[in-house]
Amino acid sequence: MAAVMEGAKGSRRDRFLSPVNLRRWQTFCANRRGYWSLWIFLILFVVTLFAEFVANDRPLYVSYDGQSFFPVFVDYPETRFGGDFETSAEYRDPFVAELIEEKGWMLWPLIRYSYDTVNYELPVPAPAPPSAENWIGTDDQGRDVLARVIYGFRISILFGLALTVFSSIIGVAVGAVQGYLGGWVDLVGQRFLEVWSGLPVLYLLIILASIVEPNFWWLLGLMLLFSWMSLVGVVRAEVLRARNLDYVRAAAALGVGRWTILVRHVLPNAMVATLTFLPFILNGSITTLTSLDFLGFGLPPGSASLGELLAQGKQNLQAPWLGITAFLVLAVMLSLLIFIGEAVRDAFDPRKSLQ
Amino acid sequence: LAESSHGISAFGDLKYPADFEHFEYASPDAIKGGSVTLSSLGTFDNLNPFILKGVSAAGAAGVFDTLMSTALDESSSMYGLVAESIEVAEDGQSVVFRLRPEARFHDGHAIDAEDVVWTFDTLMNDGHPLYRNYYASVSGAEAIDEGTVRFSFTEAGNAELPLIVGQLPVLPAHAWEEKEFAATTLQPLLGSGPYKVAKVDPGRSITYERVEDYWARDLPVKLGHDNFDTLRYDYYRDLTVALEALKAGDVDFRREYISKNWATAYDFPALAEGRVVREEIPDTSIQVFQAFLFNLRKPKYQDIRVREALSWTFDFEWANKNLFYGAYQRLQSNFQGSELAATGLPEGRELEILQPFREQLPESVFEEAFSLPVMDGSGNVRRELRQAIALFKEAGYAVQDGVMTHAESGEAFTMEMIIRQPSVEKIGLAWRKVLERLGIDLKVRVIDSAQYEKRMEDYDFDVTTHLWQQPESPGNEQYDYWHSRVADEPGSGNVAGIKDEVVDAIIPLIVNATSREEQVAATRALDRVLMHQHYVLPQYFGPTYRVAYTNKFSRPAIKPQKALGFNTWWVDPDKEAALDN
Amino acid sequence: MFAYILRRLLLVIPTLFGIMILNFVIVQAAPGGPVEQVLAQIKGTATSATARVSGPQSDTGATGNESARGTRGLEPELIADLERQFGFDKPPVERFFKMMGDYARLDFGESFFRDRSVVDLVIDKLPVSISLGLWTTLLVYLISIPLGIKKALRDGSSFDVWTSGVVIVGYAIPGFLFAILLIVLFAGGSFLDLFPLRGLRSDNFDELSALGKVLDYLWHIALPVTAMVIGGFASLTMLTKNSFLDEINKQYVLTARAKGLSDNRVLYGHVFRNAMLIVVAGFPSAFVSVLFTGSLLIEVIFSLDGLGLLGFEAAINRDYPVMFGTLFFFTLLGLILNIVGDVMYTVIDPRIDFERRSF
Amino acid sequence: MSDRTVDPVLRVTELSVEFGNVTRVVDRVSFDLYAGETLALVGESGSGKSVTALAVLQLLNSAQASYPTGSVLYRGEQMIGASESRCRAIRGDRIGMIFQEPMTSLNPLHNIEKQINEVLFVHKGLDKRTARKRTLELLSLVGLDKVSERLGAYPHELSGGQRQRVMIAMALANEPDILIADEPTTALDVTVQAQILSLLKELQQRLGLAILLITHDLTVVENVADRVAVMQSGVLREIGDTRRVFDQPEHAYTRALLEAEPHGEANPIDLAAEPVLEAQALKVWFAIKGGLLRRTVDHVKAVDGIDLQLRRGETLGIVGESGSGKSTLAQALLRLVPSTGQIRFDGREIAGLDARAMKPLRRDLQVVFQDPFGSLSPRRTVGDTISEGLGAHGLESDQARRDERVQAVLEQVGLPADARHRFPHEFSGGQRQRIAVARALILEPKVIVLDEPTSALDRAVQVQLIELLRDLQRRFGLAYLFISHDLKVVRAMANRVIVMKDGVAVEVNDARKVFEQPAHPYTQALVAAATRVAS
Ligand SMILES: Nc1ncnc2c1ncn2[C@@H]1O[C@H](COP(=O)(O)OP(=O)(O)OP(=O)(O)O)[C@@H](O)[C@H]1O
Ligand SMILES: Nc1ncnc2c1ncn2[C@@H]1O[C@H](COP(=O)(O)OP(=O)(O)OP(=O)(O)O)[C@@H](O)[C@H]1O
Ligand SMILES: [Mg+2]
Ligand SMILES: [Mg+2]
Repeated sequence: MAAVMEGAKGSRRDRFLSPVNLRRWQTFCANRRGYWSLWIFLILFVVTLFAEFVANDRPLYVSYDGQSFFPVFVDYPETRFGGDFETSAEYRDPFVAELIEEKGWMLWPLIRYSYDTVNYELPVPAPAPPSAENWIGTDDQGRDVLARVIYGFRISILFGLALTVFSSIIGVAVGAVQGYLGGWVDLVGQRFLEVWSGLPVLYLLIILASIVEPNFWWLLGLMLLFSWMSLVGVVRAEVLRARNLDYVRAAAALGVGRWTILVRHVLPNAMVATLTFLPFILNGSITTLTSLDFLGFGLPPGSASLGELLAQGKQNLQAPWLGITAFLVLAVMLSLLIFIGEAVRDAFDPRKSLQ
Repeated sequence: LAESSHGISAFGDLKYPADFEHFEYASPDAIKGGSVTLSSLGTFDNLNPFILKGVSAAGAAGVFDTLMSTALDESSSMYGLVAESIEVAEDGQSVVFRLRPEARFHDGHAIDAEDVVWTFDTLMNDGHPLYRNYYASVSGAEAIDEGTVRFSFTEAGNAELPLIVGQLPVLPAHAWEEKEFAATTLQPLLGSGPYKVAKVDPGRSITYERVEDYWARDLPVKLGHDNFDTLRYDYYRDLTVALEALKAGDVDFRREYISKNWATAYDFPALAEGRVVREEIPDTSIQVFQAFLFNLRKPKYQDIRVREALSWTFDFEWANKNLFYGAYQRLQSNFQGSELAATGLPEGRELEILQPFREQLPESVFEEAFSLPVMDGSGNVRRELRQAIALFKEAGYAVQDGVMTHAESGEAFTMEMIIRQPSVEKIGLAWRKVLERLGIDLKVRVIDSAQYEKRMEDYDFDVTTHLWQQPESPGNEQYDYWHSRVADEPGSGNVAGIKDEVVDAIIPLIVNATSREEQVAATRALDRVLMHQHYVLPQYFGPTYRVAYTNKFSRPAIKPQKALGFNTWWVDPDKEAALDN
Repeated sequence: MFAYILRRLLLVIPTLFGIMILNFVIVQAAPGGPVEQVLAQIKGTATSATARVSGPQSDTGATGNESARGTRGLEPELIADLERQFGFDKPPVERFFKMMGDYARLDFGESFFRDRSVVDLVIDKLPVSISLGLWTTLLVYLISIPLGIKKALRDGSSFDVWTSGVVIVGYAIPGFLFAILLIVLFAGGSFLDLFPLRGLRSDNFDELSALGKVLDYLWHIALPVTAMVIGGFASLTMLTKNSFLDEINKQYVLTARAKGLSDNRVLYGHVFRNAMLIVVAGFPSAFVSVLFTGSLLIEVIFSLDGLGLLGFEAAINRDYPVMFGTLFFFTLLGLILNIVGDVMYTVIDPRIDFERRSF
Repeated sequence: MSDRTVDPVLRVTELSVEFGNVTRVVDRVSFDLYAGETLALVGESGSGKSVTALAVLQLLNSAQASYPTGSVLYRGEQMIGASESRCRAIRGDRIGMIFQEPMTSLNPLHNIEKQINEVLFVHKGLDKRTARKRTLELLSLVGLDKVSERLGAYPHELSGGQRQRVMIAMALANEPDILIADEPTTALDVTVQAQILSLLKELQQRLGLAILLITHDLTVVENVADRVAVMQSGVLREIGDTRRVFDQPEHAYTRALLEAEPHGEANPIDLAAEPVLEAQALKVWFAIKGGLLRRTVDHVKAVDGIDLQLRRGETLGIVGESGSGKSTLAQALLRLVPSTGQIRFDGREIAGLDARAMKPLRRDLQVVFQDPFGSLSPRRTVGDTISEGLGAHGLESDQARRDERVQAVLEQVGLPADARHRFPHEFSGGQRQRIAVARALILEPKVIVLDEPTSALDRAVQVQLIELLRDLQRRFGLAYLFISHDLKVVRAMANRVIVMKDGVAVEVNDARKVFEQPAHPYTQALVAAATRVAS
């Protein structure tokens, strides 16, 4: 009986994490840098994911006249609180604030600015330096930099992650197939790639911008059309090499299907390169978004974006907090990702997973 | 035949008599000498500024003399330069210039009538298309004799035509015999002007040197002008870097167009030590009129109440204070900074012009001086928004579910602003924030200039920012700016698509004015109508020239009224010597 | 292999054709063409291609060069005239085949706006691009690879940590911001005025001695190249490190060590070639991209006229001949380098072939 | 021969090695090695022989391995903890090492010349020409043919035996004081083996070379070793003069080791059984590329027209000169290298089948590669590798059942069950070989091609494996294509034997006939050499 229990327990844990994966996880954790980076990154990611609750120009909760309001979720017209306008209330407006405070109270998020909230009460012309009100200052339109960074980080990371995930999947798949099959598939595929990469991205952007207002999804789609190509070459090279290795032949002799061989035996060789590139691809996606903003083909003006912050940093050398903030955000993000990437690499290195 | 004169103005009222010695704003005591470096943005690959191709070098026009020279302290007067005198035919169908016998090209060749004719023909045929447009009403030029040339016009009585002909540069026909005019060149061109090209480093810099024996050097129109021995333009690609060049002492003179830089970037050692001077010089010329422009072809903008309501939403004062360091002033007129601008209530001739149209005009034209809403700069515009909402209500709009909606059609009121200059983005976005509170979604789109041009030509836009450079002496261009007959022609200057009978009726009065007074009255009437109709929403202007320069210049006591007049400045040897120590 | 190379060379032609045709179609579809560009110029509403990059020139829309009477509407004949001038009176298909015909005769045409042949323009810009591209690529490779190897050897050590930090920070610094910073610090008038602000050589370059010329050249490219390389180390260093880590435990490395080889000899003589397949084979294309696209902002900031700027301006200004011409050059070069890259694979690793594999 | 009164050239005392601070794989091993003597290190597979050898040269990965006790003195100089530069000066110059797995031990991207030259450059500072001359000389000394042509060859273009000889040449290049030879002759046919052994002898006499010979081949030990050390589970069980150890083994393990001997006869075959694998006129030619554009200039005719037939329940032995095309033939039969000619499996023509059509057949046609290390994915655990075939053929979808089968087969080949969670590099050569066998066995195929499956196994395991194979054959009628240099093993397994030389079959006959009345001169030489070695 006890033995059965024992077995059941063992297998459940096995199912959760096989001994190998357990060892991989331990190796991952053994790389302290990577481990902590993962945590920090996750925290930042989750916090920014809920940016609306951290930085917003609407209170989280309003108690007015004995009733409860949740402005973060619902647009209440100003008239609801006895104001003039039938449009969504501007809670930062002293007039509105007074109206509400007369008959109730408001619970504000930590930062009382959203990415596009203008601080109308700046003591100096924008960009205003860091102060108690705007912790890392405002940009050149009087908007709170911290709030913009939080939202910008979110949009950048989401954009970057989406682009990286999709383009890596496509890129790795295409590179692997071409390298593995070789012959005409490779020859024609590569030519297709060359033609494809020759497309005038700038013009496509211009055309896109003339048809629709470019938004997150449009840009993601358009960038995806091209970004996947960056991994193809690397993966193809590794696969071209790895397909000649003995153990690939051995797997073939076992009767393992060619695609399974590709995935299980050949691709892991390309993994090092891929893993190394991933943080850079992610950062590259963010920079792409940045440079699009820079050239005016990016997100609609006014959107929270790190790119805009960078551009402002350049144009406002007298306001170093702009450039420094943008730089720090990028540097931190990149470092975290690279450290995580290294730890993942370690985890999958059989020779590392010993201790 | 009309009598010949040493100068010409649209209405014949010349400030300087035939025997004047020099322009008031130029000093005969100016010292010739010194070398000056200026910065220029971009690049160049061409020394011929008259053709379409290539990017011509800064200052390239200084190598050539024009028939006449513009007086910078009168509204529309020109005095003979290459031409000794000018004579407008009685019927107004032609004009005759008599050339100065002493006029010389740099190679010593005399400038003769053939050169003028050749220049005109060449510019019209091979020159930049701009000339064909500009001289569209000039039917031809002919040499009467060696020193006399006549231009004929396709229309009579247009006082502007002799003036624009007077702006014609004169090029040496003999130097062009072997060369193709329309091709770009980096070979210095032969001219007759105060400067000639000394050194070219394509795309990077160009250096001019003063022509020592310049034939016109002592002419009244040139006396005290063009004093620097060498004038060099260095090209920079980036503005920030160009500013650094001033700081590093690589550049001698710079005009600042960005208030933020003016307020924050000018605290470098050279300035503190007094080696560089930073100065604001009042700009007394007519201002570029810059305004948000609504596409009146769209029904939603045809209601004056809507347009007026929108003017209550643009918080210039806050923007000026917080975005521009308070550097700017609100434009109140199409002709800001000039007597042509309508002020107060209409009176006299202006009232007379407007009176017949009382029915078609808003009452405010006669009852109120035009003014734009002035906000307190706090960003709190509740009062103004109430006004705006009231107007929108009148116009049949109401806020539904937080969106400004037309009560009848149920259509949401949204706006899309296309802009080509990134600089406008900021105020567009600030405006957007205010409009949001009215339930109006303003989309701001920045697009490249070819696309912008295409959309403007097709009038495929909603709101944009447009600039009008109004001349000191308005004329024919007013048809193109405002007249209903061009409103639907693709690519016209009436971008807004104004179709206003009153405007249509006033424009001929301006064009055909026979005196400055009449011109001023009619123009004011036009200005007043345009402003009160809220066809456009004026933005702002900078009332000063912001300049910073090496502390080695002196300048005449009197500044030209219509320009900064840098070419009347000179390098003061004493100051320059002081710099070196 | 010979057959393979031949096949590849032959395939260059249809590939190029495909690229050109696709580009042609897309460019036709974009709103606004050269005619509009000229019109904007005539009206004085044209904004410079690099306006966004170099920052607004003015708070107001005005920059003081509006022509007083230029803003009037344009006659339709003028537009028709312009269209004729640019060849737009002919149908697109005809234009395309004419262009391809010209290209086949190695005639790349003339710029719409610049009155220079495309070839001349490209040749003009080459020194800048090659200077930046070559030095950047060289520096990056020469520093990153040894650094990456060293990091692999000392994986996990404090050396590894701080060098990672440095290269990552370098990567995260936006090149253009760094460039501006360099200018302000080392070339402006506020701090140190040690380096020139712009260009590739001094005015008096021709009068300098040979050594003087070299020094002058180095003096000029110091800042731009610094700004360009700063971000280039990270990916290559990390790639090198990780590939080495992967390879360094293999059996043949043990053999090499058993031979008594020095560490460097083991690393550079044995592991390098195995680990560096991607890095080495990627070199040509990395070079091309640095050459042609990587440096737009740096070119703008240091007022250097290179190919990146040329291509970008041509695209924004709708200077089609220059656009297609440069596109043609770049793709041709890219295609050839791709072939070189593939051949390099087989040189580096003789086991590699490109044949079909049936398992 | 050796003078044991002087100090030993190598003195190992109380040496222990641990991996990851937990597994002690070498435990307090001590031995001396004197100039001019041969010390044979024998013992069960996985007993720590190779690790000991690596420890002597300080080649174990310091991040993973540690030395809790002991010292290694080379001519009185402590090697453990010695500076890298000191170790380097000794390695390759004073102490040469032949690695156990020649197939994976050569740099795949360097040609032969470069790899051998390098040792000469580094320690002797030879110039290119002299180095080349010496390399050529070395290669012919180790019995490689067409030496000058082979200089430019890359390892993957060589057969297992050829690579092994390259390794030997490399180790001997600088005429070291000590040669550590870890299974130096496993991939060599008997004639070449004899040649190599006499070469070593000769060197020993001429230069006083001391040899630490690690091998499973007790015949060789008996013939060449002065002393024998026996290891088991990381412990040195016994050390003594060869004769003494062989005649009066002290330790029980030694006795067991010596007694184990492949014996018995091949299973009788049913002559009426239908052939499962047939080949006709099978040819594999490798192109030789030359010139700048790498055009084909000539061919290596690795397999040049072979006919063979393998019946159900039969074992077909393939013996032959190293480099004669045995492995290539095996791969061609498995359709792993492109070949011409016909191959029929189970009555079906398979020469033209594509990968998809081949797949179901592969379940019944399995292989054990000559190079077990190379044939195992380094990033996959042994368990994954072994069970992969099950997954590929959809045999055991239940995870737990699959795991059980893996454990069972591991046990059959004599490996512990927990081996399945480890990675290939954590095993000894013989263990890896057994993993490769396990991978083939788990599918219960009809035919297994075994390319040197026992070369790295100690006698006891060898016997166990052979018993296992024979047992399976008896029970399930398996057919084996058995490639080996070890004629004893062939004899114990094969019904018929093909003798290959230069890509062709010089003799095909019943096993007994081949061994007792060899017809072809090459076979005669081979058998003669084998008996000579044995006596
Ligand atoms: N890197 C490693 N990590 C963990 N264990 C290892 C490692 N290398 C070897 N071992 C273990 O050490 C033991 C001794 O290995 P070694 O290679 O010395 O055996 P061997 O005596 O040479 O056997 P064989 O005759 O099979 O080659 C084996 O049980 C093996 O599993
Ligand atoms: N890819 C290749 N390119 C060129 N020649 C090759 C290639 N593979 C093998 N050869 C040559 O083919 C011949 C046969 O090699 P094979 O591996 O079949 O020999 P073998 O009989 O298995 O020898 P061993 O007993 O040493 O393993 C050898 O001479 C080898 O050099
Ligand atoms: Mg071993
Ligand atoms: Mg073999």
